[in-house]
Amino acid sequence: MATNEERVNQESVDEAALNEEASRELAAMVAEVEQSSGAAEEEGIDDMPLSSPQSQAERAAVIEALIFVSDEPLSAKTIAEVLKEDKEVINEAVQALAQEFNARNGGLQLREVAGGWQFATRPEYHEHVRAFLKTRPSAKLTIASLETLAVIAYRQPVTVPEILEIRGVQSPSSIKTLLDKKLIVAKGRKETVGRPMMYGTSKEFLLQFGLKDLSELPSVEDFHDLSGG
Amino acid sequence: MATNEERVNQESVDEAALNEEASRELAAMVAEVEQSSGAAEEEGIDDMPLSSPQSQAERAAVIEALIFVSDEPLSAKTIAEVLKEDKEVINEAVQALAQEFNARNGGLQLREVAGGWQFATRPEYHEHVRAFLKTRPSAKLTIASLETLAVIAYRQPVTVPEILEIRGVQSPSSIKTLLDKKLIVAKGRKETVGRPMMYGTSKEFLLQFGLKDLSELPSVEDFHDLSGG
Amino acid sequence: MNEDTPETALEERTTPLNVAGAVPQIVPDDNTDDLKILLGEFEGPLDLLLHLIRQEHVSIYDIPVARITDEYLRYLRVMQELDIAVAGDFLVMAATLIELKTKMLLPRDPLAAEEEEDDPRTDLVNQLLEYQKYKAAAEMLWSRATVEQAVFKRAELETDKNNPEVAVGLFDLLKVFQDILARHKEEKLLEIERDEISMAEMLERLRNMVMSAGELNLRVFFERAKSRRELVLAFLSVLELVRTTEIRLFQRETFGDIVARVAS
Repeated sequence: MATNEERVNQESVDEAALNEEASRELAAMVAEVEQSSGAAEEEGIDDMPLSSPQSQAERAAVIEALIFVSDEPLSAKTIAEVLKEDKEVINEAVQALAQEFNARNGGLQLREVAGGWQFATRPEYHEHVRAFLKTRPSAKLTIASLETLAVIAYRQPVTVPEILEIRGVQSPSSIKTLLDKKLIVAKGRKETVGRPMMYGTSKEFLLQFGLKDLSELPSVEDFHDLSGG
Repeated sequence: MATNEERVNQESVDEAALNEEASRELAAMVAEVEQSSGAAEEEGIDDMPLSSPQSQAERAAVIEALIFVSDEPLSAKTIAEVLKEDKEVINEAVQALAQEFNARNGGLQLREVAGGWQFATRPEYHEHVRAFLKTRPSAKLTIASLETLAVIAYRQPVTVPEILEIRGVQSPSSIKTLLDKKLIVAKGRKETVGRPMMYGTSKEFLLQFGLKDLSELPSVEDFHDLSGG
Repeated sequence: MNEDTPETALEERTTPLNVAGAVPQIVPDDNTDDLKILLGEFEGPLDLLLHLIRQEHVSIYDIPVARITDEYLRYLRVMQELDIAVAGDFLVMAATLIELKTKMLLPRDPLAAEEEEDDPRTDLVNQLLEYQKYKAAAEMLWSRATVEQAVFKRAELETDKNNPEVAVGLFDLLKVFQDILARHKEEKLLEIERDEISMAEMLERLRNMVMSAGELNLRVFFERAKSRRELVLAFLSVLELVRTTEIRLFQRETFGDIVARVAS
């Protein structure tokens, strides 16, 4: 490279040293990952030759990863086929892995069920797991609730019969959910037959969607601007 | 935005009463609908009294189980809430658990990503995992999209004209791609001519790029002239 | 560094032309079905300028404007000879460069203090320096994504299936609302028409299609509809089965295909 450019770059070398170190580390990982996936992209996975694990430790690690990503209990036979190894070798390796893993006495166990191996939580902790699962669905909405919220956001203030009219489906439980989550608020009654309650979005709604006020809701035009380009 | 604030506060006074009324009304409607259709969108949260874990080992095990069953990275804060324990205690416990788990050097790792903890396979074993799952690496973003994403990540919240100024090219289709992939989200409007929409990165961005949080991004000022060499 | 970017993985055409060290390419656009011209490896005028500066071995802080402008224009001319529509942003930069070149040729104002005089190149240099940072940041992101793609999460658990949930952003809200309005319009039409398949039959069809494969791309299901009315029924039947939790919906991208699965 030209000398004058080097001179210019000199000042920034120190500042960038740390960054460069991190870059090198990342580059090494990328190289490792790319080596194989690059080939996969071009040749297709099926005819890609796959090496068997080198050491016993590597074999155990690969087995652990496979059982983890499998959506059903994984048999030693299947693992042996994937790794192109002898079934007996794999069988012993899984047994050893299970023994090691379970000796940790952690919250997870590696167990044999329905002819295969899977990771599962230990029953001792199921009380906590159940409690956790119950508290969980907070930030997320069902499709029904989302639709109802969309109608309320863009048509507020709006009554339950009006939402029914637009969505074509009953929404009381969705509205209750949205009220519970404080995403919408009651806005008084509409002076019409039956004086139905009107709903609108709340301050919490603005907060959760990062809006200063309702005028910041994206409009159809915003959407078209992007699609157009 | 004083007037806005006022309006919001004003609302909250009557809100409580109105909301309560609305809730009662809806509960009746929900009951009615459920009775007739037999199906319910069950979204209620039952608060069950639950004992905190007794020992340190038990605490670690419960944490391990919770992280495993969670379908997204689980924050120390959420764990602390579920176990009704001090956040700092839980934080230390998770760190210790991760250290212990990762020292095994197995096929799995316990790692921090997108503000939470998650079990995942180690990248070294991706070849075998991919062969087993019969998946290919998903399509990569184009350079244009990556550049746009980089500008958004470091300059958020940022508008389309501001991105144009830095990149020197129009990026509407890149922005649409990034929105489609949920890597960025709209962050409200900028109070300037035309009130353009502002964009920022999403939780999905942290997930897909394996970042704990935005502070883990190397400083953009360190990227001096890297392309010079 | 350009040579290491992912775009080079794209199939290369052997065009005899080689301008500014880069071969122009024609590639399919990811977002549309159109072909787009990849100006060599350049993502925009700043990218091209950076390349020229590097190629000419000159300092970014002391750009020989005349030389670089000539190279830049030569590049655009080749594009035009190839009958390629050069993006507007490239032309804007060309105008800027020519203006800059002219300013550099003008004699200095003898009345202005020598050190105080503004270098007309300052704005461009700052723009290039700024862009360069984000270009490097984009490469860093690319590396991170590559590593992250090699990390796998656990398979789905029974407990993940509690609710057909969707994570929501602002634009989802808009999209959902537009969909509902479109649906609403269809329903109005529906009241006039009669005959054809009934809702019960449509529900049965959907059940069968999902059950037989365990999973069904909804686009496939919708495409079977022979009329707009059938399409509406198809859509409603999906909503119904989601409501009764017989099926669950997945969507990997915001506006991507939706897949229905049997909820066990």
